[in-house]
Amino acid sequence: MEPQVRLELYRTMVLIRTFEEAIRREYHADKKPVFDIAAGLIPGEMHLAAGQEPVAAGVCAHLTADDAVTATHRPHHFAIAHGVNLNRLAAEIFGRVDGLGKGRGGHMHLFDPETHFSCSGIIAEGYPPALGQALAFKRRGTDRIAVAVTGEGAANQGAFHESLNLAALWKLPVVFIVEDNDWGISVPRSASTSVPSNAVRAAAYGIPGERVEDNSVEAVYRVAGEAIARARAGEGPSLIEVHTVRLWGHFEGDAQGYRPDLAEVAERDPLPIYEAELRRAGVLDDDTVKAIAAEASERVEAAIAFAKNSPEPDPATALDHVFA
Amino acid sequence: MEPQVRLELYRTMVLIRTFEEAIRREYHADKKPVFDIAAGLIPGEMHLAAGQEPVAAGVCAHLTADDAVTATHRPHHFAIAHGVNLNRLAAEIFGRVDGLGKGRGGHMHLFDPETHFSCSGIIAEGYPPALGQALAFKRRGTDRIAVAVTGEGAANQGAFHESLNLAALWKLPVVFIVEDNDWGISVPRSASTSVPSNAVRAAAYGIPGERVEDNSVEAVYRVAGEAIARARAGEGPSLIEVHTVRLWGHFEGDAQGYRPDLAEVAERDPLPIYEAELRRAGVLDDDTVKAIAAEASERVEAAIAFAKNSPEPDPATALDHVFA
Amino acid sequence: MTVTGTAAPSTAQVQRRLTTAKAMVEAIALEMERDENVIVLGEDVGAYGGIFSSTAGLLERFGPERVIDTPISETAFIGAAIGAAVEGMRPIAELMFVDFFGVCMDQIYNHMAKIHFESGGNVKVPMVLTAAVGGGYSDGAQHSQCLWGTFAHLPGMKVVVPSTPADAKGLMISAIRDDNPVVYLFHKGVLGLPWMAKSRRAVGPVPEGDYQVPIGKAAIARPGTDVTIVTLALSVHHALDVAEELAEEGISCEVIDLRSLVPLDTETILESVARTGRLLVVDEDYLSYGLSGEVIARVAEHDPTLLRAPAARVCVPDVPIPYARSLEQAVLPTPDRIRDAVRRLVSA
Amino acid sequence: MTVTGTAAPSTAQVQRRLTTAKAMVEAIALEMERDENVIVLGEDVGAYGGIFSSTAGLLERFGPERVIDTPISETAFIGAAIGAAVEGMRPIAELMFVDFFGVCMDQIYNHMAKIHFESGGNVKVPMVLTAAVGGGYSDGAQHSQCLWGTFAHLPGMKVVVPSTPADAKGLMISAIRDDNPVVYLFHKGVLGLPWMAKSRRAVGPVPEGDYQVPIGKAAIARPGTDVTIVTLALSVHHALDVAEELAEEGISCEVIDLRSLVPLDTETILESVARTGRLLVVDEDYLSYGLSGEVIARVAEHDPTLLRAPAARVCVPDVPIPYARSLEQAVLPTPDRIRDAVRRLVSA
Ligand SMILES: Cc1ncc(C[n+]2csc(CCOP(=O)(O)OP(=O)(O)O)c2C)c(N)n1
Ligand SMILES: Cc1ncc(C[n+]2csc(CCOP(=O)(O)OP(=O)(O)O)c2C)c(N)n1
Ligand SMILES: [Mg+2]
Ligand SMILES: [Mg+2]
Repeated sequence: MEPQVRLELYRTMVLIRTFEEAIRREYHADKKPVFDIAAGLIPGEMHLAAGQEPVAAGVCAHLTADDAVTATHRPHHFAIAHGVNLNRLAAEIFGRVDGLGKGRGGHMHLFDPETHFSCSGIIAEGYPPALGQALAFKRRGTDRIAVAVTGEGAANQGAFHESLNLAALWKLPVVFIVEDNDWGISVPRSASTSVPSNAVRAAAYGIPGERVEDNSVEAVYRVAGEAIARARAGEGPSLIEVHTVRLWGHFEGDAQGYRPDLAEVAERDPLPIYEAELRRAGVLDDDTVKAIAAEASERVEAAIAFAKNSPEPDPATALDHVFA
Repeated sequence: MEPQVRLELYRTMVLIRTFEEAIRREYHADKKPVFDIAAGLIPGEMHLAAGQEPVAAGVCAHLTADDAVTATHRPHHFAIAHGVNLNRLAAEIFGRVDGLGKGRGGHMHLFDPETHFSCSGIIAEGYPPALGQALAFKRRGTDRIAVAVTGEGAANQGAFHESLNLAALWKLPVVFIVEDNDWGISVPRSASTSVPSNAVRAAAYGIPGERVEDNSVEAVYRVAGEAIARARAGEGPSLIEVHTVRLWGHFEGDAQGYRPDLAEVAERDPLPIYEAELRRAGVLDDDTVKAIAAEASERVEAAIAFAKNSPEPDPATALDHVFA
Repeated sequence: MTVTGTAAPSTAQVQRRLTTAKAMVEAIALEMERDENVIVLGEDVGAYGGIFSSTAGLLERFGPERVIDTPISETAFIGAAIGAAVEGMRPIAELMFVDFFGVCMDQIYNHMAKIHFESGGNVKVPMVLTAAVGGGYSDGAQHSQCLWGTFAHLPGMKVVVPSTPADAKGLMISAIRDDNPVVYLFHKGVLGLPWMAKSRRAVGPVPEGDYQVPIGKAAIARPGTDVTIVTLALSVHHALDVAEELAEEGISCEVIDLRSLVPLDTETILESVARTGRLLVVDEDYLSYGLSGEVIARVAEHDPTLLRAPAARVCVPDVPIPYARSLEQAVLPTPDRIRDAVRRLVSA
Repeated sequence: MTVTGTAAPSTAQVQRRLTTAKAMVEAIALEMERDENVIVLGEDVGAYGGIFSSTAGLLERFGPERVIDTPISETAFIGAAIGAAVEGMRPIAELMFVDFFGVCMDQIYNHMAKIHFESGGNVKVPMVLTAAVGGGYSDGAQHSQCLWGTFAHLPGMKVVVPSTPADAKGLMISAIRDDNPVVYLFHKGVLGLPWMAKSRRAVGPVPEGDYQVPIGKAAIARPGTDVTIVTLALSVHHALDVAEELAEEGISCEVIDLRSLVPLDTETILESVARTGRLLVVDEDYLSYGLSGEVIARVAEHDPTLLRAPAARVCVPDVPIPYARSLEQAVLPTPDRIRDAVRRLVSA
């Protein structure tokens, strides 16, 4: 693989991780000594994607801002990889007027018309709107595509099935991504899913299905590349499941008492693994690693500062934007 | 196959057809000269199952009244094959106090605790309750099972997917039946379903899936027999799709202008086909055919008479039975 | 009837009479001609033309790329309509019976209705969700409901319910052109279907061409002085029938056809009740926690002294719609029940 | 608090204090011990003990056969609960947030709530559907709703909403023993969770053992003479706080905790308003077409002259719940808004 591409993938992953770490820091900063979900500059539930960077980086490397991405309750990694403006993303997470949704949406409800990015806090319900985006792209004769993301837990929701069938039937340019991080909150995959791989479910719709087993960003990049090329060529949808890892809790504050795999989780962190791989391949050295980290940190801290400096919404505007 | 079993299958099919013809006659009797859906002794939508007798007869031959069956908006053939009391079934269709639901339910909402029979007018939504019946049977250590029925159109509804996954995961004693009659109202299978056989969808849940292609009651009997034995033995659910035929309209009054296969439909009527087969095999002759027809006719006309003689519900009781 | 727009002749001069169903279809066809972003999708909207003739002839005219039969996957295709609307199309998605909302309500109320708000106004969802409502022909507890109260309770979607052919057309054009999601509920009993007993008002004058009925404005279907009957859909016809009858007894009923639940035209209601001093709400939806309560509350929170008699309602009394005709007729807001309620009100 | 049943000590003599969440769990555990047909199923009800601690410790005590983690398949597992109930079990199915009702409402309202009726009373569906409701902690438009009005509008299910630990226990026992489907909605803000700011009333006296709070009976949480505040869930606590404050100013508020929406205790409301002449409904659900309208309508259809001032309501003003704290607090029925409304009412 081109060193440039590999570097880009790494850079995206670092940017995501840096962002998630910063949000984590800010989220907990003012919830001490007693955790109160409603307190602090960032209140509410917070689902972070540390560990799952390879999925977003590998998939979105093939997209432009004209393509659509619909993500889940755990959306930051896809938002960042797809190029959503970092400042406005951060500002929305802080609930400020310069946020993507002017503070109305919050971290589970991010909408960016510029990059056709959206997400939903309702399990699997981000899939169906992606169908319509793809339908619009197709009707207009473009080669734009839609990427729709869920977790492995979500793949047992009715919307998953309906969406795959409809996309296959109408040959829509959609690529369905399942992020299998082994857990749906506290429920292990074995207690939610009757088959070891969601890739086999593609057969139920006559579309290609692939499972990437090792959370490798390059494997994701390759498999997603094929699926996206198919979609752009008018050959219809594909399903890709990536076995990834949730390094942290389901949401911040989750003690993960239910999780027997907690001890081994750190070893599965894809960032040091990929970094080591790229060092071995001579794509990365100390300087580039530092430079990339520094650049990521600078961008993220600027975004956090932007967010903090943005005004809180005026309560007098609380009823705005219900109707256009 | 045992002649006695073959005769029984034929007898059930004849009884169903006789019933459906009688209902059809009664339904239209007082809607002349102008069809008015609200008029007559039997008002409302009426979905009849002529042509689909082999599915119900073949499956239910393996059941006792302790097993559960949940059927669809087109429920009569399964109700009859499962042994629901014919008089009370007819009375419910006429909306009378001696009906299964004392006239409250009507033809799409038939509930018979004696045979654990139920149905629903909402597509695919009869599947989930069957899971719970099976769960209850399993928890109590019995070998009772639940049969859940939908059409091929319904197999694209979310509830289908969720139900199969849950049943497979929990190894519930359920047999899922899909009646593929090529049509979901006016929408052909090719416009609703992305795969040629729903049997392949069983792979998405790691359970056995079979398709019976020829609407043969004996093939259904065999395949269902295996699936039901598996379920009773605690080996979990199966999925069976039967390619059957809808001889009449989706509902009564449906002119079927959308239907190019209308001319060939009569040839696919399973009753004369099976009758001829059994005659060739020496299981049926003129006398038995006549006797079976006469018996069916007698039972059905008695049921219709019972229904007509049963009182209409007193409007003063309209608010009864909302709560137990 | 209030009509606005380029060609808005009053129906008084209009000779042409259409059924409500045909008027609806005419509106969709006009808009499909005007704007290629308008598409129709749903079950049996193509060759069948809609189970209730709500899309009859559109496939023939606009082809299968724009009039799209879907699988029985309401979550998927309503969701698809949302996504297409987000990308600038103007889909009309048909939920065959409103009773099926339970299989797809998340897309409707958590997505269609909320995306605009959550996006801080940056994303628009210009779509129409149509559905057939209503009972009276023994279709049982799962195919006879109105449920408009359920939609109107949840923020972010407009909700309109026509009762006449002219309104059906004008509201449909308004709904399609609205930049917001509009839930458009049509009562089977006002459509003028050939296979259902027709109300004589299911066929009526419909202006040609392109006009809008504004969303959020009630119509005074019949002016009167003794009692205000606030209602909608088929019940408007029943109320008018009763009003005609009672006029002979010297009771003068004002009949308000709401036409829109969201926004609700509170002003027209208050103005009328201020004149009549008596309020009856007739609603084919369930009685409690719905439209009838809301209308009465709007009056009582404005000025309870407007009510010279206790407010009254004739609704479906919190019971699933029974199948048997005798029972169903006992729970529906029939002319008999409306007449009795008006008589009780004026003698209170 | 009204308690009935074998062991029904008044809370006055009760020393033991529990959080609402613990009181709920205690009720479930007692019933699971008494009746092996009681099972619990839902997402994260097992090892996690319920995201809102609604099932904490049950897995450890009763094992995975009776406390069952499900896939994220609400239609399937709520449907399974229905089928199990039909066969004589008494399942408690948890919908994690009420906001998710849209993915499974068909099972709830077209099946759970209607089967008994459609069967002419021959089939019973004795189950409890629990769900967390409520906002106030910036969880956004899809995780902060109350939506009790949506359930209460649709016939065939009882709907209860406790506000105190003792009621949470007694209502749960009643719900489990009821032969009808009961929707049991618990507000996150009254649970006494360790990770959320606690209302001081989220911990309270809870009688030991087995007692029932009757479904359909409101409680007079605080007697008063000037204004009747009808409310439920967390808003009861806010109303009580405001009532305490305003008492110092000489304004005497009667606070009615509805506890049950279906059936609704109309009598208690009417009796109170007859005494006070002023009605304020405080509801964390959306304003229009919901609970607040219904309560006001019940008064106005009984006797509008009871209202010496226009009825008032403090609700979520038909807007999706915003994320940002400043906006969310502006739309929730906060003590500030309640206080203002009471003051306006008494000076009207
Ligand atoms: C319809 C619905 N049911 C339940 C939830 C609550 N919930 C939020 S995240 C989650 C687990 C999701 O698991 P998975 O799909 O594997 O995604 P992950 O969190 O692992 O990224 C659940 C159950 C929800 N948001 N929507
Ligand atoms: C959720 C839902 N959507 C739509 C309908 C309307 N409807 C009733 S029957 C039917 C077609 C069903 O087709 P299929 O499942 O193949 O069964 P068949 O009628 O062929 O027996 C449709 C769309 C419904 N009852 N429920
Ligand atoms: Mg997961
Ligand atoms: Mg079919």
